Amino acid sequence: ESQQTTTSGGPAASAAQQQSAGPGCPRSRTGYPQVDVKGATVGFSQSEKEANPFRTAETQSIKDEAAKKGVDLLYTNAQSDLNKQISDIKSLLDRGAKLLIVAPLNSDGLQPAFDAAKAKQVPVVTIDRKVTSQPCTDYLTFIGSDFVEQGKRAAQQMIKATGGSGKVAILLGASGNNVTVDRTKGFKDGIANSGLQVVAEQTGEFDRSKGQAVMEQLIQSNPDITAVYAENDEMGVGAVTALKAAGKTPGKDVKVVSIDGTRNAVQLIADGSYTAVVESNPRFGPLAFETLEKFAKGDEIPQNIVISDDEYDSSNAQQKLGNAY
Amino acid sequence: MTLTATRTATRTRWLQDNGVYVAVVALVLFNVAFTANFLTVGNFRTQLVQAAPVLIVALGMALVIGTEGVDLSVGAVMALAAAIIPLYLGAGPLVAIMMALTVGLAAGAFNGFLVAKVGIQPIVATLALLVGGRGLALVIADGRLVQLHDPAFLALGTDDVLGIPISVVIAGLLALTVAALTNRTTFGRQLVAVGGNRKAATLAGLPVNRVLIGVYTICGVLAAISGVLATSRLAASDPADMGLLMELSAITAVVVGGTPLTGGKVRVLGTVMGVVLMQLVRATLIKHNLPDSIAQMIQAAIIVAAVYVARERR
Amino acid sequence: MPTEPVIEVAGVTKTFAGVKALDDVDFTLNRGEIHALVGENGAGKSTLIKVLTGIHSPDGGRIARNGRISTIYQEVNLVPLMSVAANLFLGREPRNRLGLIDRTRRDAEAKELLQGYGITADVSSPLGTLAVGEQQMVALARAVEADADVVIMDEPTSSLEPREVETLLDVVRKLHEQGIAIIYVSHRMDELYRICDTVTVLRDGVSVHSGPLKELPRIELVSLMLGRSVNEIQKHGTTAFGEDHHADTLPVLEALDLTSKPRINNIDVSIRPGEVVGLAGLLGSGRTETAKAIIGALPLDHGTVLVAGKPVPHNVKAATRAGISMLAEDRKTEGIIPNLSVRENIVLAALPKLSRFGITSRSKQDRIVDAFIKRLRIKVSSPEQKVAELSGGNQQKVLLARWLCTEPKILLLDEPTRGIDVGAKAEVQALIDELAKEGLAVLLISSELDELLDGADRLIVLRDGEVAGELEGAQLTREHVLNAIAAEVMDDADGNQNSH
Amino acid sequence: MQATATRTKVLQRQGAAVALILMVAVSWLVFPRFGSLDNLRDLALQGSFLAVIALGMTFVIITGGIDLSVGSLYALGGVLAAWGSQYGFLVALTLPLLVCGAIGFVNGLLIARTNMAPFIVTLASLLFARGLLLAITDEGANTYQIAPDSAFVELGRGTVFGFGYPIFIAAALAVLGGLILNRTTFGQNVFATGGAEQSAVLLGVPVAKTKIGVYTMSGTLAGLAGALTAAYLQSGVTVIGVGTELDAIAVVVIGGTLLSGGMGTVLGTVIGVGLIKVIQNVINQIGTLDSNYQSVVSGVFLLIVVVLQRILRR
Ligand SMILES: Nc1ncnc2c1ncn2[C@@H]1O[C@H](COP(=O)(O)OP(=O)(O)OP(=O)(O)O)[C@@H](O)[C@H]1O
Ligand SMILES: Nc1ncnc2c1ncn2[C@@H]1O[C@H](COP(=O)(O)OP(=O)(O)OP(=O)(O)O)[C@@H](O)[C@H]1O
Ligand SMILES: [Mg+2]
Ligand SMILES: [Mg+2]
Repeated sequence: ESQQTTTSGGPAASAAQQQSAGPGCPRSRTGYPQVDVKGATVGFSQSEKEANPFRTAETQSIKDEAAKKGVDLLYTNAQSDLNKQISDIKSLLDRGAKLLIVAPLNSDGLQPAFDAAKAKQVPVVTIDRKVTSQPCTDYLTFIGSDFVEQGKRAAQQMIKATGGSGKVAILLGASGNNVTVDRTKGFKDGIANSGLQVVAEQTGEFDRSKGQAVMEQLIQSNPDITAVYAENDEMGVGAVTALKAAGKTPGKDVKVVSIDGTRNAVQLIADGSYTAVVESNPRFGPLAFETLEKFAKGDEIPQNIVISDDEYDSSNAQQKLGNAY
Repeated sequence: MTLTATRTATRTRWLQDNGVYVAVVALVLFNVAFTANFLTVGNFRTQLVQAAPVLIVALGMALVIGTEGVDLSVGAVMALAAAIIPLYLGAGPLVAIMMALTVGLAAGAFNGFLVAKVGIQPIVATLALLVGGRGLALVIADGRLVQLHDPAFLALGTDDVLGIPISVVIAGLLALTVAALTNRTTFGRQLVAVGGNRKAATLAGLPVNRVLIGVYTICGVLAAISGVLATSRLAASDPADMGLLMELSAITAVVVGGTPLTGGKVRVLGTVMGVVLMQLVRATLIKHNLPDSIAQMIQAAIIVAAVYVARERR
Repeated sequence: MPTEPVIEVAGVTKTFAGVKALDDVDFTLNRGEIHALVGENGAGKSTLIKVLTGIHSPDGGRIARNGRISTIYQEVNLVPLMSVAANLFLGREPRNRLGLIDRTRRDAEAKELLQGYGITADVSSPLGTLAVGEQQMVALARAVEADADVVIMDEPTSSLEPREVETLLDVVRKLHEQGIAIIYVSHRMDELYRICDTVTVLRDGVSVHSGPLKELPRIELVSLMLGRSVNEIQKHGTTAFGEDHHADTLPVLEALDLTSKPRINNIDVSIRPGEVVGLAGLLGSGRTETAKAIIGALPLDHGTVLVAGKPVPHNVKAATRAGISMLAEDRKTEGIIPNLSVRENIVLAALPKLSRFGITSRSKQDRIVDAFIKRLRIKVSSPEQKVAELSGGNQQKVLLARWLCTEPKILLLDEPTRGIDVGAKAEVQALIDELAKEGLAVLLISSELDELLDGADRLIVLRDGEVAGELEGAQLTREHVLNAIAAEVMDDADGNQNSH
Repeated sequence: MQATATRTKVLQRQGAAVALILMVAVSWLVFPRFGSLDNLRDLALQGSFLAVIALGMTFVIITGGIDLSVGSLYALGGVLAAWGSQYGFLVALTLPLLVCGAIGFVNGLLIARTNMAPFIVTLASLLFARGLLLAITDEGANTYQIAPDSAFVELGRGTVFGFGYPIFIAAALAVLGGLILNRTTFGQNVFATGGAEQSAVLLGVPVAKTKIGVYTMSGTLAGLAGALTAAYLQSGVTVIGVGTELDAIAVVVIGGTLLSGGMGTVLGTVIGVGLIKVIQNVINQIGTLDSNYQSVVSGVFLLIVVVLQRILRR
């Protein structure tokens, strides 16, 4: 597959080779009208403020691709408020969106919005976060990473770096968030048969300063920690700051692995004070619009389009730095 | 009988005044006994460094609360300060810091103006800045976290003076200043009088508006200082998360420290201890690796217990 | 007369943080009697009442109540933001068939009821918009209508003017005729002698005398209250004011054409150094407003205030700096800072003077505070005592001290002796005299005619926010003043009496 | 003159209503989509959840208190309803009311009987309720789903003329709340408690009971709002309700209820909800606004409304 790059740098998300089997979804089964992407009114509902690199890159990618495809893009931002996202989606429909791309705030709770789209026969592509509703009926398909898989890959990186033994501290994401749940599960499953032992798991709320503060406490109470798994890069970077301040050498005495692929974290790998980062690619624009085009043509759309995420470690961080966001 | 009654009364009174100190001592003892590696220099250092920014905000908050007000915008002001830093860091850390403090001063003066001159109730007046301020910070920073590299600026967050972290020294000096301000200056006594009975203070010819604007301005500047220190410690300007929910932490610390929300009284040492107590609680919960759910419930219980002991009897 | 007790108190003790407010007090109230409860400020009268009504629980002793008690507390205790009618019927509102409050009926009944007390205000407006005296009448109406066996009145007349006092005394007599027992607290001797049957005297929390009132000469009653022998108490008139003051210089204060519609209109006031000018008028005639206008606490439509010929900007700070001070009428809400100590309350207005570069000087403060506590004889356990713990009279003295600290040229006194016991009152009055002699210009507002007549050198009479006349010298008699104060109103009252 | 006076009075008391009418009129003219039936239906539905919470907050604020726990209780109520829905409609509806009502009751008890500040007590229950929520969802890992065809979902999703049931429930509660506030003894006690607490005690008002009553009511209503939301979303979402307490306080105050207590109306609160939701909707109608600017605009709007109100009241 040819690699598309976006203006926000780095390769766009591409579908992984291995896709989970399952019945595809042709337009004929939905009975939805054919809408040509070019010139169509497309709604994009973003879930959170573009205050973190992931969201910035995600929105940018959708906007860029929309411009490229010549669509009329309507955009809303739910400001982390679930009820607002439902309203947003309804208002997008009301304003004439014929196709929808949604970055769900949460896996659950968007049913009323999907029902409204269904009533207007508007296909919905959800990106980055999978929802619990029915694909093909409630929404068309999900494009995004497999968070459990990301956790597992982080575990593999960790095992590789530590030789499979040592004491790990986990910096959890925000409580109640299903990304946190999945990345924790994947990681714990991944280290289950190794000699790695989880000595602490505390939430850093996906926030750099909280990650730093929690890490500072953990270093004091568990001076023998040899590895840190952070469920996003921000907390990982915070942990690095804390480790350095405590006189440790992150990347050496304490291995740090996290998930995302932000520029700051990848730079730290290149600098030698970070172990590895499992990517979570936010550049969904090209794939999302491509999927909508295929749908219009009448192709079968798979239930899930899991994207292939990259990995950064000391071997490739320097040359792939441009891919980080 | 009367004697025992008086003795009990004296004892409750004492506990009421000193409850927060007792709680801090109790928690320290608990940690010494049950927390691994608690009695180390590094650990105390960590607790102080983490408590410093909260303390600085809480000092300003205590003054505002003394005037029977409250400032919900402190977290947003911290974010504004954080957003300003990278814009001016090119011109040197001193310029950047001065600019950040100026913004805090302006934000505080604006709050004070709304409360004193327009006559809007403090919660609402500062709520507007809480809602809008962080947005403004994000607009200024174009919504981005910016990694900082200026070594002089970062030294603020990492270096020591006489073996004590700079931020802790600054927080300590500010605490002393605020204590002197409240107890030893005209402004401080007027502040407490305004909080105790604003109508009477007005009729007594006190410069009520000036005092109110002054207090909110001080609170704004202190929040900005805290934002600057937290930013340098983080080695990044992060307006999205800087100072999030700081208003609640600061108010909690002030009230737990024995300053009543009804105004007319400011306890500076109590506030310091309130901050230390809440810091120790958080540290204890993390060090014992309690899940978030239990941790939040325990914090709730400790807040209630501390305030229950220090409450004013009818 | 049957002497069946409705309230019996034996050996009651109540202590507040070290202060013994009541010490082994016995007290009996018989059915149908009007019982005067007297004593100096802080003697424990209000505390005894609160113990009787169950607001405070005593530390020791026995209380037997035999019937329903209804109370009018010392400070007006109603809810200012609620309507007059809602206040009147709070807790026993008339209801419609659905069990909901019938507001139309409530308002109608309230209106009718209050007319009996001479109040014609709109019953659906917030109580707070009424003058203090009117509020007190509403409180009275509420207490009386509550179907009680005992009515307790704690200084009910302290904020009433003469005409309203008469209305109140009429109500008391009516209750008496219905066989209701009454406890009546007042510092006004003549009222007590006019209506009360028996008296109990409290001094420092101890009951020092209980018995029939008529047989007790006034001078003896006062000596019991103060705890000094009869001989010791100098015989003086109803007030402690001395001679007129000599004031022949130019006015130090000139307030011209003060107008703040609709409260006050074209009011002129001028006072010379050493002169005491009285402001007379009915409740709501605009006396407080006038004083507030002078000190700059009331927004003006127009008008100027000159101190020593120089115009003063219209705000409290500027006025204070120019040498004007005002003792507010309502010391609880506009006077004391309850959380602060006596010392801090006294030095409050003078703080800038007692500081250097904004840093306060404790020794300077202590010196001045000690001096004033001695001079005004303020009863405190220490200057560091919380002012909220003082009795009303002592709080008033603290406020006076606050103003005297600032060494003002002009002193505006709004009801300076309200709710103050005879001893303290005499002291305050003597103090006003003394201050005037020292050259202060004093504006004295009082609802007590005697106080005005004796104390003031000149009287400005207000009616409906306008100057209705100025009286001086020989004109300063009861008749003249009453005529000027309330010409029409008195006519009205006469008319009413005729139709009885 | 009389007429002018009356007119100013109406304007003063209905400042929020006037603002709302203006906002709606302008939006209608400027944004063609604003007036569409679909948009209005959604506006009303979104407003109804907040209105239910704000109704309880209105009572609390009139007593001179504040309830910061409603956001957490809202989320907790939703989770409990979703969990309870497996045992049928009745459990799904009553469980959140009982649990959240009980937490509200404890709030009231602590505030009324121990003289602790409402701000701090309810801040503690904000933490407690969040902790409890995390505890019953396995630290947020479990989201309970509600069967799409259950009667309980109908409660949230059913419509009359396209208008959702929650709208009618909120409207009915608002009417009931208005009656309770103005036409019952409890309502009068609420006003008296907030207007002058000391006096209210002397007037024989059961102040403590009244306070316990309003906090229980506030908790229960927050739980109900959560249950309705869960029914609407078909699941007990754990991440909702953060900051909802501030929204509720804002709408109550915008509606003209005095934060210092003693005065307020239910209608005002409903209008306040309308204003906030219309502002949010208009921001969406503009469409192109950068997400960071959105909160700036909200903050500025909030400021304009409260300043206008303040100026009108003079
Ligand atoms: N709540 C309180 N806390 C502390 N001390 C109090 C309290 N209430 C009253 N006291 C003290 O108890 C004593 C008696 O006060 P009380 O109010 O009963 O006097 P009083 O006779 O009614 O005086 P006044 O004529 O001024 O109203 C005073 O010394 C007063 O300072
Ligand atoms: N805050 C207020 N709002 C509306 N009207 C008021 C207010 N304060 C006073 N008034 C009215 O203004 C008029 C003048 O009141 P003021 O208190 O000046 O009377 P006064 O002569 O000083 O009587 P008092 O003996 O009560 O001091 C009265 O009719 C009163 O009802
Ligand atoms: Mg008394
Ligand atoms: Mg007056």
